[in-house]
Amino acid sequence: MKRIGVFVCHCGNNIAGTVDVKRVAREAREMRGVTFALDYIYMCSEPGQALVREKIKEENLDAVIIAACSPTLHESTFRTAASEAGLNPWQCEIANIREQCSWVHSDREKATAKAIKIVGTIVEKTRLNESLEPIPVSITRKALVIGGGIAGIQASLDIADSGHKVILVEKEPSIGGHMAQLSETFPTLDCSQCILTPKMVAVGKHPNIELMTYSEIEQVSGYVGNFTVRIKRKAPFVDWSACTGCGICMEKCPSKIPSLFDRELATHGAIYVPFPQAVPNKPVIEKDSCIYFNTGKCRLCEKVCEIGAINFEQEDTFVEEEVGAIITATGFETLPVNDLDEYGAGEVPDVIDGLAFERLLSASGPTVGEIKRPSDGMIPREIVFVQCSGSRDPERYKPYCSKICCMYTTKHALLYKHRVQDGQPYIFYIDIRTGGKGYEEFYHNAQEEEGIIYLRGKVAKIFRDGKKTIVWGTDTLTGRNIEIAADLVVLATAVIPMYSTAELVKKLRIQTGPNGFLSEAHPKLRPVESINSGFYIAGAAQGPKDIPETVAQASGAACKVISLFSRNHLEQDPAIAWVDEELCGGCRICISVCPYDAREFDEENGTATVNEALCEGCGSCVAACACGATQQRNLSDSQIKSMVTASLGGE
Amino acid sequence: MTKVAYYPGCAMNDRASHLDRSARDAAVKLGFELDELDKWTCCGAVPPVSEERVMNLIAPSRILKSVRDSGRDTLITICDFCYNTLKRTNFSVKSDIITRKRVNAFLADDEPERDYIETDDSLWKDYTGEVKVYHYMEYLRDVLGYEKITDNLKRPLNGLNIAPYYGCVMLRPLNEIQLDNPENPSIIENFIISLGAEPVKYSYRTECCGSYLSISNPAASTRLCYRILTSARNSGADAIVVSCPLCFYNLDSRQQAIDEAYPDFKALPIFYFSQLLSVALGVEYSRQGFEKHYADVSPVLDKIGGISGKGDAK
Amino acid sequence: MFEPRIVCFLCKWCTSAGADLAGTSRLQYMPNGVNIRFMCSSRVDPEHILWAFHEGADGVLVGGCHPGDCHYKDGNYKTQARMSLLNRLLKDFGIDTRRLRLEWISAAEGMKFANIMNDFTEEMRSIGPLEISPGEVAR
Amino acid sequence: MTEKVGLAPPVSPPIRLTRGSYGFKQRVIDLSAQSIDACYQCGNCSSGCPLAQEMDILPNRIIRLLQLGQKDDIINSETLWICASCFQCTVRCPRGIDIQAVMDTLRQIALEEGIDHFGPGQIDPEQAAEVPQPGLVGVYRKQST
Repeated sequence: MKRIGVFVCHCGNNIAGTVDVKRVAREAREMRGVTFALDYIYMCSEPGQALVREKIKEENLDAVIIAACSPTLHESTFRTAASEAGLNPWQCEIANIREQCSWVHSDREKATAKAIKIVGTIVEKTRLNESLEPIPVSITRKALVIGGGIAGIQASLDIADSGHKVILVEKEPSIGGHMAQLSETFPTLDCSQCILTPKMVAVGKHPNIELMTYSEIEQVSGYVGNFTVRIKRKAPFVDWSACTGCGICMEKCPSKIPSLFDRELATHGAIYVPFPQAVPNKPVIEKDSCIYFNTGKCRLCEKVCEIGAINFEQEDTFVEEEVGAIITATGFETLPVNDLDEYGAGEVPDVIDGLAFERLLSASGPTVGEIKRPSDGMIPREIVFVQCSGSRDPERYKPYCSKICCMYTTKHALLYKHRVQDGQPYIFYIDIRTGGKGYEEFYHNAQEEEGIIYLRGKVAKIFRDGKKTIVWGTDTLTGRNIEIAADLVVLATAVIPMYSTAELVKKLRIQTGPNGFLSEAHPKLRPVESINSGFYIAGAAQGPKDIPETVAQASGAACKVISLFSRNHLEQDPAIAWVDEELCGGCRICISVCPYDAREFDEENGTATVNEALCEGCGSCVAACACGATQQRNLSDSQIKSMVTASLGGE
Repeated sequence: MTKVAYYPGCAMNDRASHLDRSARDAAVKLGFELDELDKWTCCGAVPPVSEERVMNLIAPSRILKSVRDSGRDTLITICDFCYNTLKRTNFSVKSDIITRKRVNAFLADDEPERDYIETDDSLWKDYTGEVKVYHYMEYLRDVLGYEKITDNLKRPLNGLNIAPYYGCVMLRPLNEIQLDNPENPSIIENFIISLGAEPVKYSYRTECCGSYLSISNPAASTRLCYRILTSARNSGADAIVVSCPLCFYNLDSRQQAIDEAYPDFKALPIFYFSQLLSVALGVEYSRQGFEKHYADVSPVLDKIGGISGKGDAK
Repeated sequence: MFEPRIVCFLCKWCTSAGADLAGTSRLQYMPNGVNIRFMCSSRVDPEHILWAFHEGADGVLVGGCHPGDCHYKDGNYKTQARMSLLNRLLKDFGIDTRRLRLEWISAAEGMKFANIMNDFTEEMRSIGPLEISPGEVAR
Repeated sequence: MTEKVGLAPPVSPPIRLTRGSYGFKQRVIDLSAQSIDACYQCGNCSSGCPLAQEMDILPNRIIRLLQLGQKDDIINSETLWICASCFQCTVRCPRGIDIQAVMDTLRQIALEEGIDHFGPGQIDPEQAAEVPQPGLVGVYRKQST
């Protein structure tokens, strides 16, 4: 008979405040197989862990149960402690009496009774637990980075600099992301392109980085250390290996399509590079807008290209790559102005979003840095900025704070004031949030020295009146409504995940939160990892973020990947399926349900087998097995049945 | 005996003559003499704060200049308003060169024989803020030393619980006044200790008494004084000590109006700090002008010992 | 008041994480259910559920990831198919099919988990205890 | 008799902001030498003001109205005459604004505009004989032309 020890944690008052921990320990002592039980104030503390190690030896325990917080928090802590005392780690189990008991109930009697049942359930599981050894798995030391904005660029460079290979996949024709669109960056006002382009060039030239722009992830399979990725390389209809980037094709193209890079404030041809500093600096033909593809006539670009790099026959190609880790850095978009009905629904030409205003400010933008409004090119004298346009509005738009708007709106107003000195900027805000180094000082300066009028209140309605755009707002600080006849209105629209993220996470099988941003494994302690091992996250894809934070997170994710690659091999959880050949009738139902092709058939024996390297331990085949031949290690049917019995309060 | 230049200010001749007299008496007991300026005018009472009002700096500057011209560098004043005005004026003249030039241009008009524009006149010397302005209590603390008071006590105020009241302009604004921490001062507390009495801690010692609103909006002043007096009394004070004539007026005379407005109000004696000082140093009660007080001071005097109201030291 | 006994089979990735979130958010719900954590809802064998009723459970909750979000590609679809078949069997046994609930609760839906536990408990209270002879459910 | 709808003057009309709204504000800045725009409306001046409960517009809101150039609201406010110039707000302002200097400037402008709050005739003669001179000088310098 196994000798089991039960350790009940008080977690200060977190558990002991609601659950009578002494009674739990007392009752646990009476359970089948339990030979020892105690309670202690903080099991996870070093003295608490030492207590576990000490009692394993003193009481000659074969298995231990820690009744404490969720196993996602401290299972590995206690398994390490148990193995230090000579136990097999799979002889250590966690009973979750905090998140799923003490924190969610307030009736002490009932919570204690439930905690006893929870412990009993785990005791039943532990009684029948086997000692297991982790399954070693090799690692492919090559990383995939998805998204070529500043997050993807930084992560790729950090991994590549450590000597590992990186594949950087970007769906647009150039890397650079939104940062390439920005004029100057808060709070230092250094020019965005000046600090970004050297990094873009470094990515293009790095011997360890394979850059795949105009490409998308098609499919991902495998597991940490051993992923197989299928990548679609969209046809640019230009032979990039031949193209010199001279640009004559773009000059001659008769099509005019709105430039997404310039937020539709300018146009470019159907053959284009998104912006002059693009990496790689090679054009693509947008099939939908190309006259030739639509009418069968034109081919002007082909005629002017002296090298003959244009190739209308090109087709999308697919490549398969083996990688060991994947960083998702797909970044953000902003809520379309069209979605904001009360702000003109995109129909008032002089209501634009923050990124469009960045393009107006940018020296390389459509107005060469002169601030001219879209409707008639007039330089606006009265300009209104509206923060929280779609943010912090759980009823109608997005519930969260978009975090960067307070700062970039201040920057916008300040840069506007520098260029239009007799102009008057107004900023409507709900709160000003300036958490960041030098941010509060930047805001103070703008407010105090630059003559920007801050108005505390949400704008109710924006509409056109002749050449003016009327803004109806309020100022709660005076208790009076405010009406401004503006020449231009800039909306700080909510930051949302890049549209392609939703599709991508399904292929990656990683989690997102309710707003579509990538979920981190732990909001505080594991901010750059997905809960699924081998997947890492960086930048605004995880939530609204400014540049310094994005870069820090990208470097953090890169560091996690490098740390993974520095290991000799990985260990896979051995709690997977196995087959009792005596019982197997060879019906092969298990093979049909396995999502990983881990179930195979041994023709010689006429029985099903398990490929241990492929099995992920979901247990689907175990439930499907009609004769009970397939079982899951440490979660067998008999274990589950006694757990069910215990969960209902015993026999 | 050391003579120190003394600017009494306009209230000292009549309405706050008891403040003036007790301060002079105490000084003598402590070995110095308040040497009243030969000629002085009103300082203006409220310091000018708007840029355009340089005019209002002239009177206090003239007073300060006369001290300097008499070859002295120290000026004592007692009234908090005078102190605030003189000190802030001195600060402006000292720290702001434009103000200094403008003020001196006006001062020069006092001496018609001199054409200020032709600056070769060697007799003329701009006033540049050379004089150091002391509050009487500040002089006791920083120049004389409170221990000198303790050493000379004839009638220690043992067993008395005194609540210090700072009011507004004695401490504020900090940059210009630099007398003490405006939120948590200690100068009056330590003064009380030096007399052998116990300072009372209460929450309203730096809250405004209403100042000149006492004239234009007496009801507001009544409310403010009520909460100051009640807080001090509830904290165990036998009396409140002040240094400003207007504070004294508001806290003392206003008790009649407070009594009518607030049924639960109980009177509390108010003293000028100099009265307690001179009493402790052995000056007769009869010289203290207690008859000018509205609130009866005899319970306090009884505690010190001696005949209530008019008793003298043994 | 009748206190129903409920067994909850929760997948580790979504529903159990959602239950943890209910805890970290300090949401309060009725303590009638005890959770058993599986890697995937597709580990739940209909037999486990029948066993639970046999052992005295008044209700059984099976919680998995939302369709399309399964950590193991399509485990939750298998679970759904198995549960609908089981529902037919329950009717044959004379067990009210409301006693078996299949719910998709993501790791972000702590509130949903708490609401379902309250709702399910109330429903079981209104139906009353499961009265069934052991022989009927025996395999 | 029924009243015609819509003829009453608006009680709380919207403030229509334009670039021309700030002349008054600039004058106050010039006279007081205070950085009005530095105020971020924390409200500390009002929370500690001993006379706040007598005021029709709290001190922080005076500054706010000033930021938006709302002269009429300000100079017609009772607040200017209720303020006792105790400097509590000045000492506590986290942005270093000498609010007292602003108040004095506003009083000065109001007096210029002929809003004479407290003339010599208004004093109670009995009180005039008693009150110390700083009070008399103070009230006339702050509150009358």
